[in-house]
Amino acid sequence: MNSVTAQPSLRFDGIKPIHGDECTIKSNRPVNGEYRLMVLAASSKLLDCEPGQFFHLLCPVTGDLHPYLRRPMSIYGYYPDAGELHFLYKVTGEGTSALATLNPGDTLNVLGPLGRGFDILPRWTNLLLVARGVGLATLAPLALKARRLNRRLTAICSARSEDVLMSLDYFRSLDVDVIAVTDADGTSNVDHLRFIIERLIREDGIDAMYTCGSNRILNLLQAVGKTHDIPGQIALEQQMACGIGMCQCCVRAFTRNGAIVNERVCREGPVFDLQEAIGC
Amino acid sequence: MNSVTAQPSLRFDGIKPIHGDECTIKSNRPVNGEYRLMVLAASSKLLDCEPGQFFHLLCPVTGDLHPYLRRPMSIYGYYPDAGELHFLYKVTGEGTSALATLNPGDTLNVLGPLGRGFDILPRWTNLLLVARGVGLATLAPLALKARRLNRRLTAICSARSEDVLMSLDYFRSLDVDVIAVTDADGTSNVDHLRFIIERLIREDGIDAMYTCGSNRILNLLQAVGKTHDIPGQIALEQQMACGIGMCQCCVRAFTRNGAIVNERVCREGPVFDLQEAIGC
Amino acid sequence: MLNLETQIGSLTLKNPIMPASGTFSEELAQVFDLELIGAHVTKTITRQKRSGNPTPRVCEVRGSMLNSIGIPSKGVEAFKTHVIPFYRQYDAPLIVSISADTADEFAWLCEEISVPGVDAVEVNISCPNIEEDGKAFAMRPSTTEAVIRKLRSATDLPLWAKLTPNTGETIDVAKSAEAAGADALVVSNTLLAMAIDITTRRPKLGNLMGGLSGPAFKPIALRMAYQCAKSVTIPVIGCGGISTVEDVVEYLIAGATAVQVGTATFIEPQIMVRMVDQLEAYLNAQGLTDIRQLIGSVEDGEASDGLVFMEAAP
Amino acid sequence: MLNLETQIGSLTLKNPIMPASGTFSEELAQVFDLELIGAHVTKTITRQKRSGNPTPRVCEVRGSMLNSIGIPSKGVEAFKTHVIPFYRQYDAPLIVSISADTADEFAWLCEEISVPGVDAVEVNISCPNIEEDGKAFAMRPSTTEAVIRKLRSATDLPLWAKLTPNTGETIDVAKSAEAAGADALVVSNTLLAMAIDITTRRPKLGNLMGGLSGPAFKPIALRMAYQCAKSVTIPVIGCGGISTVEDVVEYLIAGATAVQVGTATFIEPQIMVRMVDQLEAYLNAQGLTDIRQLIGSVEDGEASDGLVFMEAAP
Ligand SMILES: Cc1cc2nc3c(=O)[nH]c(=O)nc-3n(C[C@H](O)[C@H](O)[C@H](O)COP(=O)(O)OP(=O)(O)OC[C@H]3O[C@@H](n4cnc5c(N)ncnc54)[C@H](O)[C@@H]3O)c2cc1C
Ligand SMILES: Cc1cc2nc3c(=O)[nH]c(=O)nc-3n(C[C@H](O)[C@H](O)[C@H](O)COP(=O)(O)OP(=O)(O)OC[C@H]3O[C@@H](n4cnc5c(N)ncnc54)[C@H](O)[C@@H]3O)c2cc1C
Ligand SMILES: Cc1cc2nc3c(=O)[nH]c(=O)nc-3n(C[C@H](O)[C@H](O)[C@H](O)COP(=O)(O)O)c2cc1C
Ligand SMILES: Cc1cc2nc3c(=O)[nH]c(=O)nc-3n(C[C@H](O)[C@H](O)[C@H](O)COP(=O)(O)O)c2cc1C
Ligand code: FES
Ligand code: FES
Repeated sequence: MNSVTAQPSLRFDGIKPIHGDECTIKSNRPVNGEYRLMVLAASSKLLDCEPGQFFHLLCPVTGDLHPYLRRPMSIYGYYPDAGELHFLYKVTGEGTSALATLNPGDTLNVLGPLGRGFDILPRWTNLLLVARGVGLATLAPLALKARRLNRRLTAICSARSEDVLMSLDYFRSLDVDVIAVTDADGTSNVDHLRFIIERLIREDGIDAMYTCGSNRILNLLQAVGKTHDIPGQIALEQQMACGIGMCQCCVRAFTRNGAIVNERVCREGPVFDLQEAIGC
Repeated sequence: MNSVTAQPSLRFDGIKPIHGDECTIKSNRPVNGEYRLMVLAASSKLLDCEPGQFFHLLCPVTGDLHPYLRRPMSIYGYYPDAGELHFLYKVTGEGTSALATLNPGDTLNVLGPLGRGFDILPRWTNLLLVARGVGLATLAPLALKARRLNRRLTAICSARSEDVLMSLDYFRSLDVDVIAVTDADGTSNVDHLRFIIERLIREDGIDAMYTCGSNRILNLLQAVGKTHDIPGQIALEQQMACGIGMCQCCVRAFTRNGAIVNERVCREGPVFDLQEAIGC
Repeated sequence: MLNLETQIGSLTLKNPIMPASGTFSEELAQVFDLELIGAHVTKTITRQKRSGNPTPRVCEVRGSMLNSIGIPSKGVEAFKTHVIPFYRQYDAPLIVSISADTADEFAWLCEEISVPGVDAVEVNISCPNIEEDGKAFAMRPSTTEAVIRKLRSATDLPLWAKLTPNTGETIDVAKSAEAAGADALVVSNTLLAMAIDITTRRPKLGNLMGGLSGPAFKPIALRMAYQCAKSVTIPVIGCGGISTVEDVVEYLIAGATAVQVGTATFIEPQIMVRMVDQLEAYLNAQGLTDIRQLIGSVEDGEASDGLVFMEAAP
Repeated sequence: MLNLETQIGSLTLKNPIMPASGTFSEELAQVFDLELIGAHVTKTITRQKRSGNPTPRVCEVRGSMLNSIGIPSKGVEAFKTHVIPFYRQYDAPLIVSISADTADEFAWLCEEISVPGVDAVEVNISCPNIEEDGKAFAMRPSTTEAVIRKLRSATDLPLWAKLTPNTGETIDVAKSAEAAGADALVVSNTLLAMAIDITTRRPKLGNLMGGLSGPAFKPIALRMAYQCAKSVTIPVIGCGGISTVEDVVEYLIAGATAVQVGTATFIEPQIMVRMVDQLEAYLNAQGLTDIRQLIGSVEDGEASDGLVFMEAAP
């Protein structure tokens, strides 16, 4: 037999291998009416992750559910010591419905870690995170890293209503200042958000802003960022096939130096410069 | 809503409806190294069967197994009183492998009963049944019916070796005279079979012969039938798509009045006149 | 009040669900009341008796099937004697599918079959035209036009032309069929494909190659149905891979006026009658009252102007 | 001693497994050692920078996918500067896929890209030829022949012509490509298809239609590969729906000299290198010593004489 190995022979500089692996499900439970948390037992090579990176999941084919392509899912938590990989997901279609059928002891084929995560530059000490819905999944590991790097983090968490607001306790346990806003309370509108953010800038100063997804929040943070000259980053989504940069299906448009450029969300992203991003 | 019903409005004469139904698996166990017995809980409408008829099974899609078409399976037993339908099957490919994964409590979609079963004409009192391998599955219910009709039945059961010989006890419990022959013993060859059959004809007389499948046995029984002018029937197999007569994929050639005619195994069969059948 | 009625030229169907030729027969009456579906479409017949292709005639491919049944036919006389009377018991219109090797024989058969009890003739022009080096009529616009003209003058019944996906000229073929007088297009027949048993190294079909049908074929046939609906004004009947009510809706949105269900009936013989029910339920759930609100409602915007005629996808 | 080596004209591949254009890139080196596969085939490039099609560029269909990536290209200069040097690190031959809207530009690009480090040029003739009302070159024998002739005189490198399944003239196109000097055929590119989101009623692809690839496409591409292998003497490289080692074996038996793996790499990025291993294991298990014992070994008997040219399957 050929001595075929799974080991990549990297001929790029400074780029890490991508691993495909079968992981065993430790648990896979609803967190609230909309979201589920899946905990996988993962080998350490999979857990050399950065906040903002994602995995590409091979959802099972079961009964009436026939997902074919993999599904991208942000890393909600990676714990090399516990050997755990966490995903927080919302059941929206065929693939995520199939994910929801997995039971402890079943296996799931994951590919990753993939993409470029969030930066925390040395001079960024006061961080602001604004997230809505499942976007929290993407931003959660950033909080852990911020704490490890001893940065101060404020998280504005937005949701439809109190009961689908997630991760607040998790954030609080990391000493994050949490500001919860909801549609139900009428506290999640752009004007109010702007008011809160402007106050934070005034009172504490903010060195960098992080967000993901929502157009409304993107537009707001771009405006605030321009006004106060605060840099930021955003994690974006796009439909994916390969997840590692081969197919070019996941491009989004960005403005850079006055021109429009297409970049691959799976490769140049999913984290991009806040000001370069274009909503959709 | 339209008052759509599953009830066929039969406009054929004397033909029964065909039912599609989800049945619950009661058990699904290996009988020996090669065969498995599956017992389904079935409603009484499904159990209005004739020996020799078959069902068309929608094998489950599971993991790596993706059977698409249904799979035809002879009725091994139908028990209206117990509400049970039995299949005896051999795992040979994708569909039967998928069947083997079913556990008690799972459901299986079955369509039937289908096709034309065996005849036992009033004047046929001494019956001979010659079967090999899984052919026994097809012939087993004939034994039960023969007994109900008070006919005398001799069964020559042939197999590779003793340990894959099935149903002997079942046949004996029905007062069938069982003659077991095996390749291992060297008792299953054509010459020896012919010897046994000729002796039966001489000693007891035989009014009709039943068999299925094997070319070797078909040729032998055709020769014996011609010599002694004994009628017979054979159950045949052919790849099927629809199972009910629409697609014409399941045809086999027969000789009738000196000409070659094509008939549908699922419809005109699976039971055919012994002398008209052509081996393959 | 929900309206499932659809109009194929002069013919009104009480709902848009009918079987595809070759995947339907009298025997299905043992499974459900045939009156419940929109129309009855019979297996293609030829003038003479024919025995069809060698077995194996079907094989499975991933999530679909290939067939090379050929056209076993008892001949037109047997059909008139035994089959037409059977369907006269029903109000649902009877569509008879016919085929022939030459245009003249085709026209002869078309005339022959234009008898009471038959409501439309579906002409299967996807089979070889022996006058044109064996190419099927529907492979080219010119041969399509020629044969449909002859067929048109052979009958006063509605004429449905069944197209083949094996051509690179779908749109031109569709336009030719319309120009020559077809009343509707059935889009489409099966796509030539192959499978080999790696153990025996033999083709899995006795006939070497056969037609792909079933779910795998849907995106291809749907594309064709869309292209045709955009290119002609006669009704397009979608056919290919339909196995759920969502598939039916997808074809209607793409522009099909009705659909034919083929292979799915082999897997689930009651599927057509269930689809009729589910289509009603779907309309209800969507707050729609008439399937005409679905037909051709695709939101293709400006893109459709140029791109309908796209022929390759690199 | 097992021999997996295969010969594509003057080029020897150490095994018959290579990627399909557009489903492979430098990034895959993060997943496995690229030296282990038979060759490297790059995404089609054009002369100029191009941005490709609108998103969404992919969608899922039952057990397969559609794509309308288009040909986003950084242009030939960027390719020569950044991509060719990367692959020079490997011994595996580099096959560069190119395309253009006109035959002359195509030939220009072909010459431009015939530089050290490039071992063969794959010409993607499945894209529109703007001089012929937008029909792709490979839709017709005449346009295929014309463009391949120009390409032939533009390079001394082996020339692989990549065919389209969207034509009704596969065999004639294959023969034209051979006659005009192609050294091998890649069979084939994706098949035009469509899917509509029934909730929004919008086409699922930004570009309205796209190409079907993946398992659903296999029986169609296999049929084409078989037809081509029977019709030409140059090697045929099978491509379409290959996702298991059994699929590889099926293509080899059908007559393919090597295969390209596309969509399967998206599902399982290590699949190609695993297939190399499994192909060895398969040969061992079958008591074979050389993949040439598989190539073209289909047991098609006499049937093949007439039926290869079958074009429709009623
Ligand atoms: C980098 C990245 C990280 C993500 N992280 C998370 C997360 O942590 N938690 C979470 O719940 N969701 C996350 N998503 C979204 C998640 O990938 C989709 O919800 C999921 O793919 C939907 O699949 P489905 O089959 O259930 O839905 P369907 O609508 O049936 O999917 C159909 C197709 O569209 C694609 N698709 C649908 N929605 C999206 C989307 N929003 N983004 C990209 N592709 C999509 C699917 O992958 C599939 O190919 C992330 C997406 C990206 C790109
Ligand atoms: C009327 C009838 C009654 C039968 N009764 C029994 C029975 O009681 N017990 C039993 O074990 N087997 C029986 N068979 C055979 C059984 O149908 C096949 O073993 C089964 O279809 C194999 O499916 P697979 O997917 O496991 O094999 P695969 O080889 O993967 O099947 C591939 C395709 O070939 C078809 N096929 C393969 N072998 C046969 C065959 N012998 N006959 C018809 N189609 C075949 C399959 O249905 C499928 O479409 C019967 C067949 C017929 C026609
Ligand atoms: C077994 C079988 C037999 C067929 N016979 C015919 C036929 O005689 N005439 C015809 O026009 N189409 C025939 N077809 C094609 C179908 O009518 C239909 O066009 C095709 O199968 C696509 O639809 P589906 O994917 O729903 O099956 C046949 C298809 C199958 C599967
Ligand atoms: C996302 C994607 C992009 C593709 N891009 C190209 C391309 O640039 N040039 C080309 O010749 N083929 C391209 N193809 C076609 C593939 O090379 C291949 O011919 C086709 O996908 C069939 O193989 P498969 O079923 O194994 O994927 C592309 C296919 C996909 C799925
Ligand atoms: S998903 Fe393939 S390049 Fe991003
Ligand atoms: S299996 Fe369809 S006619 Fe017999």
